[in-house]
Order: sequence, then structure tokens, then C-alpha cells
Amino acid sequence: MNIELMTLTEVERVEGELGQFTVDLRQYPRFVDMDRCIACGECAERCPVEVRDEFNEKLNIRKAIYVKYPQAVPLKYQIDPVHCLEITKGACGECERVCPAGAVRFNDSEKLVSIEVGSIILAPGYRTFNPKGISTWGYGIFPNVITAMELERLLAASGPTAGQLIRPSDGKPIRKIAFLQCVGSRDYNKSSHGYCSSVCCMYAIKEAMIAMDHVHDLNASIFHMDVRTHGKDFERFYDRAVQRGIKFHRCRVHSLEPAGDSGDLFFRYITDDGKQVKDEFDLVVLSVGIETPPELSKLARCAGIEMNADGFAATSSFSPVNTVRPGVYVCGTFSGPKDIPLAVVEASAAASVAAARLSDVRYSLSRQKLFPPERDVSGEKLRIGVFICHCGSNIADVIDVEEVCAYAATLPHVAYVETSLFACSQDSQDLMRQRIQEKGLNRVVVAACTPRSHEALYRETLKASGLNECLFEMANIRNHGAWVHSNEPRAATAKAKDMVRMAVAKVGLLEPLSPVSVRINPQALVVGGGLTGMVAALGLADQGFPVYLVEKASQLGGNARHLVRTWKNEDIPSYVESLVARVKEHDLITVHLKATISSAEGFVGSFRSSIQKSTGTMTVDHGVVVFATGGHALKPDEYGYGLSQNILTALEFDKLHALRDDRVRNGRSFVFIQCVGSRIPGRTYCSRVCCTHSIQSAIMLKEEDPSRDVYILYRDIRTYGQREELYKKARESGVVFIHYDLHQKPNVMLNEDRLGVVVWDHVLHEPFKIPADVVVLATAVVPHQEVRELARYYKLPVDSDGFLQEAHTKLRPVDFSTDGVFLAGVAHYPKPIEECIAQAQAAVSRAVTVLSQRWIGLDSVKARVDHTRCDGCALCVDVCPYQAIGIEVMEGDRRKQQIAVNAAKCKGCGTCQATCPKEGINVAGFTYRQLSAQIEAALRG
Amino acid sequence: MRLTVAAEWLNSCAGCEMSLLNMGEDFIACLRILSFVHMPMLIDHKYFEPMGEKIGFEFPEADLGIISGGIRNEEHLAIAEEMRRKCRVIVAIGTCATHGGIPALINMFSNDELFRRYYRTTVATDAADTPAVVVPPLLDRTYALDEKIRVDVHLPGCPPHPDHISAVLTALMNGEQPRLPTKSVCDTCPARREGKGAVQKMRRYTRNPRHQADKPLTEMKCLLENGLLCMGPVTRAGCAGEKGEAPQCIRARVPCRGCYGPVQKNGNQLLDMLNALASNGIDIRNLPDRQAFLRFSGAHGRLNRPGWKTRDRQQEETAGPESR
Amino acid sequence: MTFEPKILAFTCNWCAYAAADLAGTARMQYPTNIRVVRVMCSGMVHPNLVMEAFQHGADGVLVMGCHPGECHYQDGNVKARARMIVVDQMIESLGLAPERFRLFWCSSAEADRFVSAVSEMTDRVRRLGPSPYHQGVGLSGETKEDLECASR
Amino acid sequence: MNGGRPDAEKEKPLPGNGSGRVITIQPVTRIEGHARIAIHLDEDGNVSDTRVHVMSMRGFEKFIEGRAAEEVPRIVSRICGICPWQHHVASNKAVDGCFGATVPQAGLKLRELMQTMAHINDKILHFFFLAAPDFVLGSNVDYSVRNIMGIVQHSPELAGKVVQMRHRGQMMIEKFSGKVIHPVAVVPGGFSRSMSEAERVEMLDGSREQLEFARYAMKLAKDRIFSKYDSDTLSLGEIRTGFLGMVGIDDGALALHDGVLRLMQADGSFHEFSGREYTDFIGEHVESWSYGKFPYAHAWGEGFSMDPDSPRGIYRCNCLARLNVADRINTPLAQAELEEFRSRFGRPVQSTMLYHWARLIELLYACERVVQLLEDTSITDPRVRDEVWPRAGRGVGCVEAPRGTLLHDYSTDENGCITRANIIVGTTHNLAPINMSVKQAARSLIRNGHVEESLLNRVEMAVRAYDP
Repeated sequence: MNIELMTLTEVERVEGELGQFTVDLRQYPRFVDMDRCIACGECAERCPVEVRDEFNEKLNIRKAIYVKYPQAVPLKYQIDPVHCLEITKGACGECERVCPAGAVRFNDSEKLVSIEVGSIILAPGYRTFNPKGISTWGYGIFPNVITAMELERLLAASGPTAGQLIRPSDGKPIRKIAFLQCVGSRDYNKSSHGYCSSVCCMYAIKEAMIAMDHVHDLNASIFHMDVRTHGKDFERFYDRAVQRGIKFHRCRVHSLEPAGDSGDLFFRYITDDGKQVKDEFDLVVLSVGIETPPELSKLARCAGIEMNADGFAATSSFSPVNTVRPGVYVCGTFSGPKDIPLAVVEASAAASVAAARLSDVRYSLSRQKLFPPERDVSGEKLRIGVFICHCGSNIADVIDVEEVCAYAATLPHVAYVETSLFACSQDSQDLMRQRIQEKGLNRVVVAACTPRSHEALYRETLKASGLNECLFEMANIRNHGAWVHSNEPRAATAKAKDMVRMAVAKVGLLEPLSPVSVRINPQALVVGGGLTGMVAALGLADQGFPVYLVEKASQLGGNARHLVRTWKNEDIPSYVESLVARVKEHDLITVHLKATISSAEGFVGSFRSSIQKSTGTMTVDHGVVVFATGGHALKPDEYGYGLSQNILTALEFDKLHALRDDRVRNGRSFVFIQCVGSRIPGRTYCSRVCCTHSIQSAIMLKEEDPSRDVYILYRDIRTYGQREELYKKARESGVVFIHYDLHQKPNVMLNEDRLGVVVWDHVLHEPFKIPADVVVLATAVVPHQEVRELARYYKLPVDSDGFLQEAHTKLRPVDFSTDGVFLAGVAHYPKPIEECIAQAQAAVSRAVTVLSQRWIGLDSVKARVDHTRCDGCALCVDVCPYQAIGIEVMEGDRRKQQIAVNAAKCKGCGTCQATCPKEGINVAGFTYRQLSAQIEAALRG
Repeated sequence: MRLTVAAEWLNSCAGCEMSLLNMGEDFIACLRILSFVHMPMLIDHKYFEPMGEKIGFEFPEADLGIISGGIRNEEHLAIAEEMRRKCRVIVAIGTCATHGGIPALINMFSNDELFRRYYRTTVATDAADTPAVVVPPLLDRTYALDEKIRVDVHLPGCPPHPDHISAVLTALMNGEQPRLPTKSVCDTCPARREGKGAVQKMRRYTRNPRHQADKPLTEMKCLLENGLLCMGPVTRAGCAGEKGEAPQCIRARVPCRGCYGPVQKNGNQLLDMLNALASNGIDIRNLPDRQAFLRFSGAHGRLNRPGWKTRDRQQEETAGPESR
Repeated sequence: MTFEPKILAFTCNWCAYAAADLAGTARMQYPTNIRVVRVMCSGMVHPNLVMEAFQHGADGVLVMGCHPGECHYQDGNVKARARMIVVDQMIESLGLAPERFRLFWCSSAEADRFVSAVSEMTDRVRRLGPSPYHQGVGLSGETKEDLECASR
Repeated sequence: MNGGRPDAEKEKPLPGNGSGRVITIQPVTRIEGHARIAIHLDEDGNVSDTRVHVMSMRGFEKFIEGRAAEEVPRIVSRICGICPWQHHVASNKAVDGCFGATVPQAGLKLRELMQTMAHINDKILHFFFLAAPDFVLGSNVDYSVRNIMGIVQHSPELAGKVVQMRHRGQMMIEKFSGKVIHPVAVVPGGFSRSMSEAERVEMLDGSREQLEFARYAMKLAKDRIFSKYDSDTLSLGEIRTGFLGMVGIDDGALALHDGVLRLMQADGSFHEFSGREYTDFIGEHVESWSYGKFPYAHAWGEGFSMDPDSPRGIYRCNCLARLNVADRINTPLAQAELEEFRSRFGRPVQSTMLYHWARLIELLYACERVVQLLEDTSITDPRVRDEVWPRAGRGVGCVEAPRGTLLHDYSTDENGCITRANIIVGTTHNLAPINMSVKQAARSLIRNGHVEESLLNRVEMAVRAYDP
């Protein structure tokens, strides 16, 4: 609604300055009128021109008129002018003739458009490295060497083989597969990309796992230099892959050869125990890295921003989405390789920073979505529409969708049944709207995926078709069906029928509900006065919202006070000082030091929290809360820590170094031990920052005195992204890296006059003893214990590692499922400063979506009193965890009493409903009757 | 045309019939409109007319069959079935008929246990065999009427309030569906309620709640909130009548025990009450004999002998579905 | 024909249901015998709903909520636990094996716990055999009536 | 009937009684309860034997086992919907005994007040609704009009007044105690609520009105019914037995609520004992053809026999028995009537049909007693209940119910739950006498195979007199 999509468009010129840019755009012709196209596909059906499909990595065919992929937004066809016969030769026009909507425009032409904007965000993304022509890998030579992107398409249900794992070259089923990592990454020789692409290890593991879902006895090997699973919960996924039998080989493959005429490939590699092995594979997958397409340098140029040597937009750690040109911001892989969560965080961060400077003119240009008036269905007979999704082949591969469809049509009150390839795609949504209207449907069931992610989308569709959004129910036949019963298609189909029957039974009892809205208190509470908290507080205050900043320590700054330089070598203390000063000076920020939260109540828009200080407790009212509670370094209980003055944690080492302590100054031999307390049973996660930190320190030691011996004992070096540069530099400066395994941890020898560290030497295959003056332990970053209690006050989930659990790992990385509460920084997961800042800015962005409104609509899942049944017995009053239920005395002589629910306080938990002996109070959408109908339907089959 | 009525009492106490008489002048008015063709308490129609020598029951046809009491023996069953055949509309009157009532407490025991105690091990009784001549054999347990015959109108209550007996008769005379209370006893209870959260545990009813005789009930605190088990919230309203000031037991400052049966026809007073108390975190260990929460609604298989519990287990042991 | 138990699970939207979603995303496999009723909180499950499930022939019933202390609604799960004592008592009075019912905690991240709970319950119920109230399994009309009335 | 049950139920002729003719009267009507009379005729059509079968049992004594004793008075009231107050009070007295409770004076007074008021309504009901049709309309009118509806037709004014008086009496009880049928207001340790002065005054007015009605009823009965008693009537169902009833501990006067039991033999000699000692005097006999048990005076040491010609161990209770065993009545109007009654019929009186007369004398007494109790302002004392403490114990609660002496005998465990119970209700005491009276009546009425409906009704009248 407030986003205008301009596709096929390039930036030509950026003029002006922050707040008043003029941007010239070049819009290439689509040859299809987007307003008219209904994406019915008639045109592509008839188009005689076949073109290799770039989206599917040219593994299959598309037409000259096409959509890029089924979930494309906007879902509108376009004509490829290079291949179209009509455009090139004036000799076809078939599509124009068949288009029922009259949308084809052969006379469409390139346009120059000029727009006025206040801020600019650049998010042009990346392309994958093209390994073609580099003989080592044989890509383009051997047909069965493919890129991971190609495999991704092969594995995709909507891909060229409809998800079947067969070789595209000869259709041979794939039984043995090898992934070669770091293709186009960490490699100056073949690709000139020294950086780590950050995402390839994880996607390789994911693809291997999915491939194993397709072929259970698949033999999958991943050849890597380091396994870099440094993201939240990634390490656990890696562990699971190992358990599942995916083999990981720490070695770089230098050449591939064909195994005769079979199409198979073989290569030699060195195993962990040093033996050379020759092995054959059906398919070799190149885990290609990511790079900035060269044409983006033009964009950078006209936007007036700087690019760094790796070809990414240059940013500083302290302002990760800002460029050198004020008002122009970047996010995503344009500013460096990164995974989805971080890219999403940066997107929000960029939005926040861009909006901060425009907050004065907020809403001046925005438009509101208008829905048609709601149809009154109260007098209508039930007419249920059932829409069943193939989800490409995600569902349809396992579940017989047609059978479910036929079955649904037999269910009572079902007036219409339809299937779609992707029910959530724009055209399916439009069609659904159309069907609701033309068939007079008054209840809708969608059998597809999980309501937790997709219910909101369909509810919008209902609203758009004039139906109350509550008259909707989903049957989760994908997550709870096809995906988890992939080997039992019959049983999964039977279950899907049951699920549809349950949904139909429930939907018939659903009633239209009017939305509930609450007033928003435009103040924010930020918990945690570290760097993240301060950035968040400033971001909110800069947009004009008063902030309470609560810090348990006696000063602001948190862990950042112990850090010296970022990996980009920026000075941290001065940055922290400037932040502290700005926070203290800001009129809209109230800082509470030596303060903690002791209780909280309320809900989005109106929270009330108690701040406890030594002087007493005060309560503050606020509309949102941002958690930036951070974490701390683990105090280890291994490697002799505490038994010797010369065994230090990384932060202790930094401090001694800064103080020029003799131990460091005079030390000749330094041993860094990585993964102390990380990636171990019981603390599975990778602490993300320690590799970079140790390497920075090692380089510094070497720079100070190249004659020092510096060893880093590691399990995997995880200098992801452009940090890889540091790793290279360390190696070049003579830092010795020695790999160790979890089952063969190094031993610190204390009993002699000089410390020693014994580690297994993988080259010599014998224990290797390193004399050490200082042993530095790269200890884990751990969450604060008291966060659990805090989380309880605000009903937030905490994961098994003790970090706060965001609403969705990838798509909602700073939100919670609880509205109005956000998180950022190390409380979420260990991360370096620039990521903390980006996340803080993202949290601001998300918080402002609430604070900037006067009212916010709430979920209609609320308890409602049935006055024909409730008699005010008051059994439910005190079971309500939110004190949302009160007793009202009715007028009249008999002193009748009834229950009244405060909708703003009610969260719809249904404790009252489960207490009531007479169905006098029910949570809308989950009433006793509705659940009861589902139960009966579930067991009737 | 006068409506013909046949009335019977089965496993009952005559309380329902007393309540009918307690309609007072309405009763006389009813007598002018209704024509009773059978009603053992008041009129002399016999099963074996005219001289007690025919074989088989003889029941007159009637528009309305009013049956109080549940079904405990074969004769009750035969009478109920015969009435179902002869009457257009069957009204189950009283909680015994609708839910088994107090006599269904016997469902916690077997007939053997009952006879052993009654005829052979009671103090003062000269032990003897169980009577078996002429007297109709008992069924295995007490049944509510609708477990054995189709019932058209359920009028629970122990006894049902005369107002509602009157309402049912009036409605049926006018060919309408009777409208009876559907909420719980609390609906008619004027006691002050605030919530049960303050109650820590239930105590036995061994002393009276605080009250002053001249203060109105509207000033009395809810008995459940006084820590006394009151079945009001899980019991169908009705005892207060159409215009009554309060539920009858509450008028006596005595907590409800559930004599109208569950709020919803098929509700379970034990489950609902235990659930409500557990939900409120109330300790009920002080209350002995919680099964007796079902003392009025023990038919329909709700109250059972302790011995029948392990059917699942038996099944496991005998390795096959049980065919009892 | 082997006995395929019917298991009904009431799953909290915030934990077990999400865990089940996650199990799907992770393509974990588990028996198909389970049917899930999504509720907003385990504290929303009226014990009588459990009884209804048994009445309609469920061989096993699971109520799955968040770990104690992690309830999205403060303590709905604790109330659920308090109530399930009632369920246990009712199940016993119905003559059902208490193992047919289970209250289970599971966080939204614990897809594996969800999967193992479902698998374990399926195994357990398979061992127990059909519920006496399972449709068409050696059940006299009378007992069924008993059950129907004993619950609601 | 389907399934042959009724046939199976139809009584078989007794062995050795040639003709095999059996006359069944079922249900016995205008009584409370389920009874069947079987009259066996011999070859000549004369009565060879009769039996009054009690056709059903509910097993209260069994199913109150395990119940919390303080709950039991609210359960056992369901033994009888006509006299629930009697069971309610007797049961509470038994639980008081189990728990060792003492009841405050006002509590005792309220209990007696309610119980006595219940007596009034019960007597009005029995006399006018159940028994009167036989006398007012005549025992030989067609059965279809021989009932309260017939009375409404025949004497609408009387019927209206009777219905109204009874209803008003019921409502008085209900207004104060909440529930009139299956009451709850009597509780172990006393009464559930106290009486306000306003309530006392209001009830006193009402009870004076009842007293007026009782006097009217007495006059009416004497004028229209008892004056017409002929010798046939007086001898209908007449048998010679002993009597059981309660009298005041100190004065031997008629007592309904509390006192000692007096077991009188036909010759007028008697034993006195407390309710707790009942097992020393009374045994219960079981016959194979009735669910009801037959209490008898085993203290007399003569065994049990229901032969009308030589009964053994048989005694009667209910109003006639109470008047027979009482030395006097402590209210003036009733005492005057008792004196007149005794002067005409002597003491003990054996004529079964005189139960009706005795009942009206008791009605008068009950009305007078209620006025007495309500005139005493101490009945409004707010201390009506002392807390009770559940414990192991035994208690026997005894009251005089309209239908006779009522005994509730309970034992409890440490938790105060019932372990054993025995209940002997008024009608049960009279089961053997009823059998005898029926036999006596049938023998005199049915001769040479001649039976008519009105004769059978007269047999039933012999039952009805006992108000079973």
C-alpha cells in the first residue's frame, strides 16, 4: 500500500542531499500491463519460444513470456524482448491474442522516471560466484559438477525435476554426493575473493540434509577448510548433520576427474588421519560463494558511495548501514556477505536510520489500505470454501491432493473446493478472493502450511473479499503432514483428510468478530545500558519517543568498555564515550543506573514496569520494551584457569596488554586456545566472536614483536565474511594455527616452571608440546542468568542456551511473539559490535512501528462472555493470569451477577474457558464448542 | 379438550408428587384442566383391572406421561416401557428420573453387597436369604429414565420446584416446549461473589457460615468463597423457582449439594467441580468422599463400583477385547 | 490388520504446535497416528475435552504445553497440570489405563521432544491395545453409553 | 407386555391351595410407596392367605456407607418425600451422637418446631387427600372419582380450604428453612440459621391459623365421618397387637421430637427404653416375598408370627400407638380430645380404623405445640449450632414420624464417615400389622368367591389407615 514496486528499473542518477534527493530511474519495458495481468499463464502456454530458465539455473525451459518463479512479487508476467518473436521479428503476437485480460503491450517502451525522496536505501544483493572455466573443478566441462544453486533448484519441489534427486545430465538417481566448499571464497588464486562468503557451510549442510530427506541412504560428504556454523542454532544443525551420517572432510580438493564414461567423478583427498583416498561420486556440488556483480559499481558510483576492495559497500562498524553519503544507506549482502537473519536485521536497521532523519514528516505521504465493507453473514447458511495447496511439490509429493480435494467436497456445508500450486501466491490470493465473492462463500479453510506463519495473509484475503477475517481456519497438512510423513503417502493423505475435516468442523462454528484496539503509550523502556541498549535508546529518542534506559551496573557501556578495537581496527572506547555522552545529554532519555526491573504487567501499547533501585521502586508506563540485556564472558573451569597467573581469558589478556603488564610485554610464547566453553556438550553454540578476537590479538603480538611465538589452537577458524582477511594476515605474520578435535582437547601443563600446552599434531600424528608464557583462553559468551526471570515478567521465551528466543529466526529476528517487545545484541546471541548496532537499530525500527501509532489493533483472540450461559459464579475470576475478569452486578431485584472481561488485558489464554463448568466464557476462535467439534471430527474418521 | 395424564413413581420417594401438591391453588386449577387417568398416590387405577385377575399391565392411553424416579428393578422398567408406549409425551420429573438422583448412589455397590448388608449383616436383623418370591428382581444398577426409554421433557430437581412443574404442565397444555432454567444455581443466588482466589482449602460443613438472621442474603458472602463446598456453580438452577429470593439451600444458609443435577444435561458435576477447584488452586484434601459430588447424578454410568476400574488392564491381561 | 491407534494431542500454539511446525521444517519423521488440536495454551484445555476425546474413541490423549515457568500466559501450564489430576481421576473411573493420557512439556524449539513424545505415545498405546471405547472394538453399547455420559 | 416380565411377576398360587385363584391389588393406591396385595383364595373362593409385598428397595443403609456423616442427613431425607423432615431430624440426631455433639437450646427448639410443623402438613395430606375420599365420597363409589379430584368436584369449598391450608403450612416451613421437601436446615450440632423476631411473629400468626383449621377439621371429621363409624367400620382390619411410641422422659406425655420409647403389650403393660437401646427390644424378620423387613418385639421372647389369630411379637406404631402408649398430652385441646377418645374406646385401642381419629387428635396437638414453641421468644437465640468434630462413634437418632417411630442408627470411622447404618422407618414397624389387617379384612369381606372392586378397596382401606 505504501510501497510502490518499480520493477525492471535501474538507478541512473542521484542528485541532492539528505531529505531532498532527486533520483532518476530508467524503467525497462515489461510489455505486460501489471494492472491487468492476472497471471493466469495462458500466454506462456501458447508462447512458441523456449528459453533456458535462469531462475532454475537454466536446468529447464521457460517461455519468452514468463514469471521468474511462482512466488514472485508482483506475480505478473513479463516478456523477454531478446527472445520474443513479435518484438524481434514482428512475427507472432500469440500471447496478445490469448490474454484474457488484454494485458500484453508490445508497444511498451523504456522510460525515464524521476522521483523525489528523502532517504535512499541500497539493497541490490549479490550474485553467486561463477566457477566456469576454472579447471580445478571442471564446472562446465563435466556435466555432473553443478553449483549449489543448481542443486537448490533440483531439490526444490517447484524446480526442474520437481524435487527428484536425479542428475540433470542423464537422469541417474543420485546416491553419492560431494560438496566442495569455498568455491569462489577464501581463495585469492582462482577467484580473487579472499573473503569468506559466510553462508556456504550452512547451506551445504542444509542441502545435504534435504537431499537425505529425498534419498534416505544418500552418501553425502562435505569437503571444507573450516566448518563455519557460527549463527544462532547453526552448530546444533551441524551436530545433527554429523549424527545423521553426513561426512565432513577437512581438506581442499585440488582436481576432479571423470570416472570413465559413467558421468561419475572421482578425486583424491587426504583423510583426517592423513591417508590419501580416492573416491567416486555421482554428483559434485560446488558451494559457490557470493560476490557483488560488477554492474553494481555503477550504482555505487551514481549513488555516490564508496566500495571496498572486496567489492562491497564500505561501512563502519559503528554505523553499519550508513555510507559516506548522508541519506544513502545500505543493507544486506551489498555491504558484505551475510546470512538471512543479519540481512533482515540490517534491512530494519536501514529503515530505522533512514526514517530517523525523516521522522518530522512521518505519515505525510502515507496511504491506508481500504477494505470493502464487511458482508453480514449472520443470516446465511454455511457455505464453506476449502482451498488446498500443493505447496509446489512440498505437499503434493506426499499427499494425494486430488483425493483430499474430492474428500473435502463431500464434507457437510462445503460449497466449493479448489487446489492451487501455491495457495499463498498473489494470483492464488486474488483467485481466492474472487471465488469467495462469486461462490458466496462465508467460511474459508486453507489446507496448506502452518497458521503461525500464514494465517495473517489469508485473513487479509478474507477481508479483501468482504468477509470477516475470523471466518477462517487452516489445516496444516504440510508441516504436520507431508513433511513429517514423507515415507507414508497413504497415511499422510488419510491424515490430511482428517485435518481438513477438523478444520471444516471448526470453521463452521466460527463467528465474525470485530477487532479490538488499544491506545499506545508512546514511551519506550530499554533494558540494558550497554552499547546495544544505548544505540536503541538513542534511535528511539532521535525519532522523538521518550525512553527509560535501565542499567543494572553503575555506569553505561557494558561489555564494550572492555573492548579496544573492532576487527576493522576502529577505536571502541572513544565510540562508547561518545554514545554515553549523547545518551546522557538527550532530553528524551531518562537513565536509571544500578536499577533492575522487578515486575511488569500490561501489553503492547501499555506496559507498566517496576524499576527497582537501592532508593526504592518506581513504576513507569511505556508502550514498548527493548531487551538489550547482553551477556558476559564465561569464567572457565578448565585449562588450569585460576591456577596460574599466566592463564588468562581473552578479556583479561586485553586488559593486561593495555596496561603493558610484564606477563604480556615480556612474553615470548603465546598460546590461544579457542572454543573454551563453546561448541561443547551442554553449550552447543559457537560464540561467534572469539576466532576474530584471538586472531586480532595474535596479529598485534606479532606486530609488536615478530620474534614472538604465537599459536592458535582451534577447532574451526570462523573468521566469517571479510574478517577472513585477518586470518590471512595472521598466517602471513607467522601465527601458527593448530587444529584440535573436541575429543582431543589441548592439555595445559602446569607442573613445570614454564607453562606448556600439549596438542595433537595432525601433520606429525603425535603429541606436540608448546612451551607457553601466556595461555589465552577464548571463552564462550554466555547469557545472563537473571534474564530468565526478566523474560518471565514479560512472558518471553528463552532458548535452551539461555538466550532470548526471537519470534522467527530468519524473518523476525528482533521481534518476540509477544507484541511490543523487541530484542537486540548479545541477549539474542553472541555477536560483534557492528551486528549489535545493526540489531539495535532494527529493534528501534520495529518498535517505532508500534510507537508511531496512536492506536494499535489487537488480536481478536479474546475471552468473551456468553450472557446466555454465564451466571456470574465467579469461578473464573481469580484463575485469570491478567486480572482481566471482573464481576458485574446487574440491575434488578435478584442481584444477578455476571462476568465482564477487560479485552485489553485479556490475552486469550483460555484458562477461564477451561475452568467454566457451563461454557459461559469462551476464547474467540477456540471456544469449547469449536474445540469439541474438532475433537469429534478428528476421531470420527 | 382436557389433557389426559398418567403419572407413575418408580425408584422414588414421593417428593416430586409432594412438590406437585405444593403448587397449591395452581394444583386445583390444573385438576380442572388435566384429567388424571393413572396416579397411584392419588387415584385408584390399578395395573390389573378390574378385579386384579388379568395377566399383564393395563395402562390407559394418555397425552402426557409423568414419571418420577429412576429405574432400579424389572418392574420399573416394564412400567416405564409401557408408559412410553401409551403416552404421547413423557416427562421425566425429578432428578431421580433425569439423572438417577440419590438412589443412584447404590451404583457404587453391587447388588450382592447391598443384600448382604441389608438382609444378613445389619444389627437387629435376623439373617435370611434375599427375598426372591414375587418381588421384582433388581437391575444391575440404577438407571436414569432416558437410559431406558426416550424422554421428551426433562424436569430435574429434588424435588422440582412447583413453579416449574406448573410451567411444564402449562406449556404442554398449550402445545409448547417448556422453558426451564438453563444456567446454574448461582444465577439465582444473591450472595456476594468476588472470586475464589482467596480460598486456600475447602473445609467440611461442620459449622455455620457467619450470618445474621435479619440481614438479607445479598449481604452474605458466597459460601464457596467462605471455604465451603457449594455445588451451585455446577448445578442447574431451578430451586429458587420463578420468583424466589434465592436458591432454597442458600436461604437456609446451607451450601448447595447439586440436587438439580449438572448445568448442562450431560455435564458431570464431579469433573466440573473438581476442575473448577483445581483451576483455582484450592486444596480439597480435607473433603472426604469426593465421589459424592455425583450424589444426584450417578446414573448414566457416572458413579461406578470401585471394582470395575481396570477394564483396560483386564483387556491387557486377557489379550483381547472384552465382551462384557 | 494391525491396530492403528488414534491419538489426539492438544498442543499449545506457542510451544508444542510450533515445535511440530519445526519438526516439519526439519523433515523429522514420526508416526501418522496423531491428530493435533491447536489451542492457545495448555491451560485452555477443559478436562472434559480430554474426556470427549476418549469418548470419541481416542486411544491416547496428549496435552502438550510449555515447560513450567515458560508459559506464554504466566502459568496456564501449571493450571493445566493441576487440572490434569482431575483428568486422571476421571480416566480411572472410566476404567481406562492411566497411561493413555499424558501431559507433556515441550518448548517451541524442541521439535525432537515433540517427535519423541508422539512416537513414544504411539508405541505405548499400540502396546496397550485399543481403548475400550475405540469404535468397533469389542465394546458393548452399554459401556459406550456409560462413557458418553460419564464425560459429557 | 413384552419379555414376559409381568407374567413372571404375577403371583403364582400358593402350593396346596387348589383353585389357584389369586387376586392382585397393585399398586396399592393413595399410600406412599410401592406395595402389592395378593389375596389367595381356596377352592371355595374363601381367603386362604394374603400377602402385602413391598416391591422395591433402594438400599439407603448400604449406600450411605462411606459418606461423610455430616452430609447424610441431606441424603436420607430422600427416603421419603412425604416425611423428609422426620428422616432429616432423626439422621441429624444420629450424627450428633456419632460426633458427640451438643445442640444449643435454640437449635433444639427450631428442630422440634420444623419437625412438628411437618407433622401438621403430613396429617392434612393424609387425612384429606388420601383417606378422605373413602369416607367423604364412600368406599364403594367408582374408583375413577374416589380421589382428591372427586372431592374437588363434590366439595369444592372444603377441597379449596384443605389445599390452601396445607400449602400455606408448607410455605411457612419453606420460607424459614429454605426447603420444605428434602430439607437441609437441620445440621449436626444444631440448626443452620437462627430465627429473627420478625420471623417468629409472622410464623406465630400462621400457626394460630393452622390451629384454627385443626379444630375445624376435628369437628368436621367427628360430624361427618367418625359419627358414621359403624361396627363394620370399626372392625375393618382390626387385630390385637402391642404398640410402640415415644413419650416424654419425665411425664410419659405424647412426644414427637424427643423422649423415651415405650413398647406396650396388648394388655397395657410396657417397657421403656432409650432409642440407643432399641436392639435389645426389637428384631427385624425377613420374609422371602417382600423387600421390606418385619420388625417385631423380640424382647417379649415369643418369636414372630403374623397369624391374626395368634400373633407373636407384633406391635404397631404411628398415631394410634402413640396415643395408646402416652399417659397424656401436654396441650389442652388435644388432651381434651384424648380424654374423650379414651372414654369411648379405652386404652389400648385396637381398632385399625381409629387411626384416623387418633391422627386428628395428633394434628391438634401438633398445632398447639407449634404455637407453644413460637410463643417462647427464646427460640430466636442466635446460637443455634455448635461446631461439630468428625470422629469415630455411634449414634441413634429417634423421632416420632407421622407413620411411626423412626430410628436412624449410624457408626462412623475416625474420619467421620459412615461405616454401618440401620434405619427402621415408621411404616416398616407396621408391615406385619398391615399384613395381618389385610388378611383379617379380606377374610371378612371376600366370601365364596364373591369379589367386587369396592370390597377390594375396603381391603386397601385397612392398609390406608396405617398411612404407610
